Amino acid sequence: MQNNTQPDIYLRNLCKRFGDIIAVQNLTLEVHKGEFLTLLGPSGSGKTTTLRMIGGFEKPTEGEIYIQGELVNDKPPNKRSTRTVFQDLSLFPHMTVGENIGYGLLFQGLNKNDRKNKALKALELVGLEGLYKRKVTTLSGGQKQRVALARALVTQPPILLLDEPLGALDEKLRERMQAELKNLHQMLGISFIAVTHNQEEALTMSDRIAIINKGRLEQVATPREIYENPKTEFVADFIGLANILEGEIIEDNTGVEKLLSNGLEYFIPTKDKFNKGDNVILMVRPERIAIGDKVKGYKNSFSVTVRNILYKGVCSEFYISFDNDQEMRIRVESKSFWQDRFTGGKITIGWDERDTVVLKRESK
Amino acid sequence: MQNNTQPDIYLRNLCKRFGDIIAVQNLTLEVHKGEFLTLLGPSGSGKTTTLRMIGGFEKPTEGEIYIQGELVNDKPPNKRSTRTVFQDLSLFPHMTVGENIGYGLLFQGLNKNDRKNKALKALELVGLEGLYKRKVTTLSGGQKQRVALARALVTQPPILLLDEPLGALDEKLRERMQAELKNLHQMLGISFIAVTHNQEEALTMSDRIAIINKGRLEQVATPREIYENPKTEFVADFIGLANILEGEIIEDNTGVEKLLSNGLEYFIPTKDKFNKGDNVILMVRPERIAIGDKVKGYKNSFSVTVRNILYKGVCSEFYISFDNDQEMRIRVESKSFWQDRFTGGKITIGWDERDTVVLKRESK
Amino acid sequence: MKAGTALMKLCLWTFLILTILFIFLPSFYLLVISFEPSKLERIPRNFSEFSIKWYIRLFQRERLPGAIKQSIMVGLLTAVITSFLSLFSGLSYRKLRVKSYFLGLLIFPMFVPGIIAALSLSVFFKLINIRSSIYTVVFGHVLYALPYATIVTLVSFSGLKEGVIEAARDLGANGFRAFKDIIFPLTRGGIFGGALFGFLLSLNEFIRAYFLSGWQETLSIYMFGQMKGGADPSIYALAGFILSISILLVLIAVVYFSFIRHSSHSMS
Amino acid sequence: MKAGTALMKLCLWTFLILTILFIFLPSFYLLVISFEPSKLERIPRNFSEFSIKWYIRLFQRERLPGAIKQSIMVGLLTAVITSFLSLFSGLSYRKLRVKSYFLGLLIFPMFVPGIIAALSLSVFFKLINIRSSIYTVVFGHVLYALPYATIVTLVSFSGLKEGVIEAARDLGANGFRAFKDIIFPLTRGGIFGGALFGFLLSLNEFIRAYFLSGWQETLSIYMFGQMKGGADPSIYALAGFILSISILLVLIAVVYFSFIRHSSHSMS
Repeated sequence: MQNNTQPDIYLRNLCKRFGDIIAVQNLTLEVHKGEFLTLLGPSGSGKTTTLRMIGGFEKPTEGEIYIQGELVNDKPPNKRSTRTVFQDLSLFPHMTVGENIGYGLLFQGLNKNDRKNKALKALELVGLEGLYKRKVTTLSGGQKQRVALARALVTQPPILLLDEPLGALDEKLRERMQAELKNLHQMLGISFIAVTHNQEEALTMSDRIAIINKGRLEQVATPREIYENPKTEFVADFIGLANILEGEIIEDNTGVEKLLSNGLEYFIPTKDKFNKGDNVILMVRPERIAIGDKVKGYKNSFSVTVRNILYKGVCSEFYISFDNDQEMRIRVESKSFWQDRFTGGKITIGWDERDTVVLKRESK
Repeated sequence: MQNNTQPDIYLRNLCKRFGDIIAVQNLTLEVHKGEFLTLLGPSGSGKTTTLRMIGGFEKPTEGEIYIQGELVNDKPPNKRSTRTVFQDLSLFPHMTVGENIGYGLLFQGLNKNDRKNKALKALELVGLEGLYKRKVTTLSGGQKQRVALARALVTQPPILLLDEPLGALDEKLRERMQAELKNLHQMLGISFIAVTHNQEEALTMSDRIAIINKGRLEQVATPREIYENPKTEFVADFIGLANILEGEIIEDNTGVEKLLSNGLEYFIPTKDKFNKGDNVILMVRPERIAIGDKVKGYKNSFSVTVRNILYKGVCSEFYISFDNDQEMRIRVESKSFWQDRFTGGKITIGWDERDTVVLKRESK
Repeated sequence: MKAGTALMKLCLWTFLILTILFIFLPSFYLLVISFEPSKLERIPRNFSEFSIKWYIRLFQRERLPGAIKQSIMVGLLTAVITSFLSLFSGLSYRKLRVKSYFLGLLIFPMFVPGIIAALSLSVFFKLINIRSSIYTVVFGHVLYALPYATIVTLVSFSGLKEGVIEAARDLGANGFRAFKDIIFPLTRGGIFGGALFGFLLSLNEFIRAYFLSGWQETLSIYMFGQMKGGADPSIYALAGFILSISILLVLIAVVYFSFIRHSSHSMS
Repeated sequence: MKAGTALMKLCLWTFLILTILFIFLPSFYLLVISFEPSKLERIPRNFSEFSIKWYIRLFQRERLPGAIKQSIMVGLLTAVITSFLSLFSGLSYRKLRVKSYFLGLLIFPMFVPGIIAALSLSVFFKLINIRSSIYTVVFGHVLYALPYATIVTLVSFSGLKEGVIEAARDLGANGFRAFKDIIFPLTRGGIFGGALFGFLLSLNEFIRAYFLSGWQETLSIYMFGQMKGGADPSIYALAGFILSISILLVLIAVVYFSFIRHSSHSMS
């Protein structure tokens, strides 16, 4: 059965219920060999439960889990070829750094010397040379993070599971660790499956992202695809900032396509096949909306009122309203605009209709 | 003594030591009437200790705290005209929403009816109509947050202290609450002093930001000033992403100014007065660096190698290296560039010398 | 491996059930026997052999009601004093830096044998010229129950977050109001739990009561006297009676604490 | 307002100091008196009146060494059995859903008066034809100490995070190895604490030993006999001796637990 196209992990119709609560619902997902896949969703969406089922810490209520082609539903964690980096790290507080890292090697039939050498190499890998004999309780947050990584990686697992691996770190450190994790993944060539609620982390690190909402898989795709072509309203709204309009298709796909929302007409990309009268939503990202002179040439062009401007450093955020009181947010370079010059005034905004996503309205 | 220019809060040479640990060092700061001032710093920088001293929960070791002109060093919290929204909210778990909000009114000599009416109005203010009789323990995170706000605001304090007010909320909710807090502040016209470790939050909400590092005040200024004209190396590096080069001034301020760093020459703005031979750092923001055709006309223009490109949705981040191995990060619109087209190749980058900040090197 | 885990589970559960049997079997046997002590040598075969005559005889005794009254008096006084003292200990503990030494001082009486405690108190009372009475017994019992009550109280105080007290102060409450409105309502469970411990420990205590009570007889002393004499089988009825009350109290306590636990759970 | 807070602080400290005096004064007076019991009626005035003759006489007694040996035997057996049982209770408790009911079952013996427990056990032993011996005393003492030891053990288990056990399993440890390498080292303090409780409670217990020991005399029974007789003042010396040991043990326990607390603090 071993062949190159076989996925490292294959979840089939996975369900998990805790009493009355449905945590995971009918989830089917493949993780390719060597891939960095992130499970992303709001808190309580079932992403951690899914990871814990893969690791062997929860038993699926229904469905199957295959790891490298083998059904593992009934196997305990110590019989699975996955290793986990836990959200709270779960380092052994009564052991030194070296003992923590060497613990998993105890079960691989290595002698003491080999264990120590491997542990030292793993320490080097995560950039903690010289801390072998330190108590783990004396380490900083970032160092603990690295020890947890080394402890999981030293046993050379084919699959690494990461549960909110950077959740406990502060902004600056988290960003550095994101880059390090990604490098480590490329270097080792093994599968990483991470859980996070932080979209930026998911976009930055992953080869593919699986968006989970209320225990269901909404979309699984590359970060670019997820961000630029969300397939459901939830994904569009959850990832990044999104301006969402609800409306109705008023020209069918024979000619130019248009959408009518609350009295205003918007052009939409013709690649989307909708019929006249369809109820749809239109999504456009704040950073894809141009203002002032740059609007020239865009079919979608409107005169709007600036309600408020927030300075965000990297950019400024304009809160604007259309003549029909529809509100939108726009991100522009903060360099060229000034709060006092615009607030309360009229400006022209516009966007390329190819920068919009149109989705069928979900019945609620 | 009561006059319009008197600051709401005046901290003079404030120090706080816990045993051997110096939490706050010689901090002098004014908070103007009606201002939204944020104390921003890494964890352990002493920002929360400062806020707690203003609220009356810690006693300063040295220095004075004036609230509306009055020295309050020895006053307990219940004798100060500040109200606090605590980091963990600290709602009273054995009381209803109404009882929580009404608690502070018990000490203002109001009768039961007035108390109830005021509490109901405060609930309306934070958008929680109809929850008066609910147990606080049954509320969601965002609702609890709003109750804590209402409980502090109902007593109409002239100064509101907020300790990481949005720390417990998830991304989407936090962003919404940021806007709400800012609106509330504009509506009420009272002073808000917030503590946060989240820069984006600070940039978005504040009138002024006080950057604190290791118990010392590094800079206090508007968000734009902090972001665009950091006064110290710490501020430059802590706020936003920063590319920092170390170098030496090679032409003095008689003509054009230049900086030599590791073999490469960079133009710097002539407004900065340095002398030949000064050791300085140069800071340029990743989003102020242009690539390709847009570089035309910039004095600073270099051919560099692209090491890596990270897709971040809103933008893409290029990790590039100069011929002298100096590394930089650049942020560009993700729309127009593709990972596979550039990685490993050469591109031209450049920036306007007026978009850089040059600071004297701090002796370490 | 799976077999190993299953075996371990089996072991755990066997131990658990044996432990619980070990705890309850003697008590329940006594309860059964109390209806027909003459059949002491074997297990009663059917209900017709049961009898409640010993229970009826029990309450016709002369000294028993007095002893019960004394015991309840002593128990209530002990409960009240103990819970007050442990409340103050709890309040002080919050402010203290040398917590473990303070705790060591407070729980010291747990490590003093009952007989020694009784002896030292009776000698001490002689020194300051106080005659034996139920009040000296109460003194002895408070000393005995305080560590237990304090531990229960401290546990409930450990769930009290400093933040809510600060919030109350911030909103204008002075120290007393913060105590009345916030601290007390949130630690009530532990304070009442401490009182319950005080009452029960006092009720069940023999040796201190024996040496400190003078001529006042408590229930324990009465029973000790009865059992030493070995005379009347209605002692089994008395034991069965007290056992039933104990079981009832434990049930109440369990339900009460599971309620507290539940409501404090929904807090976090 | 400031005066109010200061007053409250004063109140708290006064209560605290009074409470601690109340706990220690009688014991220390006994310790003093043990050197010269003939001066019972008043406080010894100077050291010349002190005497250690009663201490010397104490160890010339015939029955005392035997009683001490019995007590220590019973205490050690009780400690070992109790800590094993409470360890298993702790392990089961982790897995259980109905935690508060389980706890209720386990702490039930705390609510059964010593006399009733002694009576029910002696009746029960008669039923299954077991003769009184130090082993029946151990049985009674395990039943008595188990709730206390279990609580101490559960407290230490409550500091054990499920995550570290999962991490060990994840890294390849089976259930037994996870126990040996992770659970035991991290809960050792509580398990040994439980054993210490078992030993001390057994050493200090009188009423169960009295009814369950048959002809074997423990220290408590010996002392009870001596005190009832009221004969020899060397009983004060014995009390002083035991009290000194108790104080020493408390000191050790405090230092030990403050060490545990400290090391578990630096963990988090």
